[in-house]
Amino acid sequence: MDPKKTRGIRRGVSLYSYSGEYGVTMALEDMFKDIRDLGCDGLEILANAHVPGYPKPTGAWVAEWHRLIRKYGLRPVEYGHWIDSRRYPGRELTTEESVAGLIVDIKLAAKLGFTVMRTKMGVISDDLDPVANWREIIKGALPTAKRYGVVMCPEIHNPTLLDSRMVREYVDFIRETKTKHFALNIDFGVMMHRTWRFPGMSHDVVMKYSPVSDLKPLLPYVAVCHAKFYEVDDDFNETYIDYPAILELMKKERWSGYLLSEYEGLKDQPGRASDQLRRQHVLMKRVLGR
Amino acid sequence: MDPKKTRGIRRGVSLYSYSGEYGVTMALEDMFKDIRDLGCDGLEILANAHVPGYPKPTGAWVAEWHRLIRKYGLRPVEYGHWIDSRRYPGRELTTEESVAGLIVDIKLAAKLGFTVMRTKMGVISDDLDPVANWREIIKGALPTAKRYGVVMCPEIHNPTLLDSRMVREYVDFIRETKTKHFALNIDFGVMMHRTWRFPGMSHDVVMKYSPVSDLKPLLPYVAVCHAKFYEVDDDFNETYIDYPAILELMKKERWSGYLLSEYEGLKDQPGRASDQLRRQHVLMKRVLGR
Amino acid sequence: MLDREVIQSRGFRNVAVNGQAVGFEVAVRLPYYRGIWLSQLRPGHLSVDGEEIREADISWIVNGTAYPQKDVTKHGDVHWFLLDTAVLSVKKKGGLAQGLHDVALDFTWSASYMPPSMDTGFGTRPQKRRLAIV
Amino acid sequence: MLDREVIQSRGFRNVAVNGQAVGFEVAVRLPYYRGIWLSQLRPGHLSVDGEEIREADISWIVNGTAYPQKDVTKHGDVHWFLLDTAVLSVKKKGGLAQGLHDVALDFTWSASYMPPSMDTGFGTRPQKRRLAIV
Ligand SMILES: [Mn+2]
Ligand SMILES: [Mn+2]
Repeated sequence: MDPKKTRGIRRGVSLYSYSGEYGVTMALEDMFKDIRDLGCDGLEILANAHVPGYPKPTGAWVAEWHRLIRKYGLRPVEYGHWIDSRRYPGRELTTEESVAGLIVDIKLAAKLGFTVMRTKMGVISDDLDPVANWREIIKGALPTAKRYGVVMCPEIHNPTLLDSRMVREYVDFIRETKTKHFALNIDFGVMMHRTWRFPGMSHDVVMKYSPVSDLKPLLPYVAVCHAKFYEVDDDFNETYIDYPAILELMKKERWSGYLLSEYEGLKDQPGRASDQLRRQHVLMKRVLGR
Repeated sequence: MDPKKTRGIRRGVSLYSYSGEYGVTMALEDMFKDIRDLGCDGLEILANAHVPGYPKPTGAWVAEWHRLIRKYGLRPVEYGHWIDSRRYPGRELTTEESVAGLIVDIKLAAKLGFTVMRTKMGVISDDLDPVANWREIIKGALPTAKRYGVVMCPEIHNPTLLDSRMVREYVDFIRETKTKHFALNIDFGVMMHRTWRFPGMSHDVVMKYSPVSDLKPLLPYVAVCHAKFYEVDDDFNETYIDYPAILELMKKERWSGYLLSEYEGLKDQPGRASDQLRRQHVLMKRVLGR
Repeated sequence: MLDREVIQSRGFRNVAVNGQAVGFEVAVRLPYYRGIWLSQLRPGHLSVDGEEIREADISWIVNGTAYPQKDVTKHGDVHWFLLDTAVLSVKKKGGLAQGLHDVALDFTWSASYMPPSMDTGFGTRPQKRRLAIV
Repeated sequence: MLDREVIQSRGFRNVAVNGQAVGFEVAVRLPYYRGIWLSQLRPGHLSVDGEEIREADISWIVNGTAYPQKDVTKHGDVHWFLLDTAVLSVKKKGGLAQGLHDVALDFTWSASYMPPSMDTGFGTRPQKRRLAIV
């Protein structure tokens, strides 16, 4: 299943949302039950958080994975993983090492039924510029991505802006290579118009953000979105991100694919992530109509 | 294994201790790990809390049970269960119904490897007098208990006193029938010299208690004990029950069997039961020498 | 794992037949330390947004089977295991509106090992939770 | 499930060889949202009852294998899975006395997706817990 071929905008959840509960008050199956209860089917995992034995899970675990996916009627959408370029102190991973790790992840993603990968690359600047050899790394893995039917996506995350050199370079790469196996993951946090104050922080960090309209020209290159959110109030408004504006634009542009909820608010109070996810899905359903 | 034949006084834990955590922050295997970490092996379960599908668990679950028991080197000691005499509103269970239920539990206890049963009978008075037909019920189940190698035990629990008509009647029954399949479970709470104030209670309930010396004549009839406790302080003193006096008496009398910890203090703070159990086992090890 | 609260977040949803909402469900856990026979259960009151639900409209789903609330005490052979939720299934034309609702309920159960005067002394605390119908 | 605290209650114990205590162990969880390669780990300080433990006496046990603390950054092929505890295994003649001890420790790890200036910005909070050796 290529999410870009799935008609319309669909809802899902990144298990990242439960990171304050996972292993402490929730196991994998609890999160699956929660997602099913939202009336959606899209799923993102973080490979090295949710696959025991990563990067080589046992066959028994893989079978159990598929049993649970079927049992709860879920669809593995996005496989979150990292190329840890600073894996060893004092030197950067070589292109060959990076490609080798990426290929391991591509095969594992496909084995678990995923079609999109959130390929987090190493960063070399405060502006989140990726490693200088990112093109070589991605090119080295494209044949494998094609063979296994997955799309690798860098994540466009704040403080990066939608209208920026970095994003233009990713788009240029897609155009030049004409590949269908590299695309964008847009994290809605790039359009956060009010700054979230992390608990314990004494003052707001002022962050630049992109107007929603800057999303429009990128949509043809977007395979999946992180529906980042912090706090949905009792009237189903997200306090930091203008969901109606974003979703109306995506509807109008007839974008197709999954919005994967990424709860980034307070995480240490059991039950809060689940409640906030329910509220956010009410908000999304109201705009999307389903 | 007949615990009465196990040499000396041994330590163990009733899973009741974790009832504020079980299903919320701890699963069965977590409790097993905790107990193993105390350096002891004795285990009590509550059948209708810890056996999924009770009273008819699947064969797969029973196999998993034995795998976990082996993995953590535990010994199933006591199977806690109830004869719910008021199972139906408006009438008491008949002797036949009670015996039938008891036989189901005896077989399940034996299947899971238990040798002692904490057989909680229905109560008909504020003094905790058991149902009038308790002798008939127990007699009806004795042949099955013998066949399956288990000892049924009523629990002597506060406000019952050790030196009381009720306890004398149980002892008389054991003597008269000469059975090895009915004995006593003494809950140390009967010797609680200070009254525990449940959270939310505005005043102490004044309760009578037994002097430790009253335990001595009963010891030959005691198959197992509930090492009830509420709060062990930083100096390893139990605030409500005189552990050194009780354990020194039992050592002196050369009692053999398991002391199963039953934590009855504050349960809604994650980690507190585990910490209190560790402290109580320090306290017991110091007196018992192991 | 289960929510510590008696009223569970998961399982609060409308029930549809042929696309039409005919009621809603809310799941509860047993705030006790062991399971019970269904006949030990003593249902109390259930209200949503302050509106009391009639007993005739409530069924309890235990182990996948629905029992009308008025009949639960007849089922001495059905065991509600401690780690399983029971689902209160409520008949209500159109279900509940999408959005937040205040759910309140209480129930007790018989404990034969307590003196008869304290038979249903457990679980009398009213339970309340604000939950979203998605 | 794991304790929410980084320092786990389970696993705090003396280690004996031929009946003689030769050290102790304390288990920690990774206060992060994903697992790490052992080479990403940056061990900090470990003290018991205010007494600092020398690095040479500490090994980290991950997936059942012990790695001397000074060597952890060499092991880029060993993965510390998020739900597994790592055990700090400490050489100490006679182990720790039975009773309560104040354990304090900290560690960080490299996160390549953060700017290099924030590479080890996670996990810098010191962890403390009072635990009993049984
Ligand atoms: Mn994101
Ligand atoms: Mn007891």
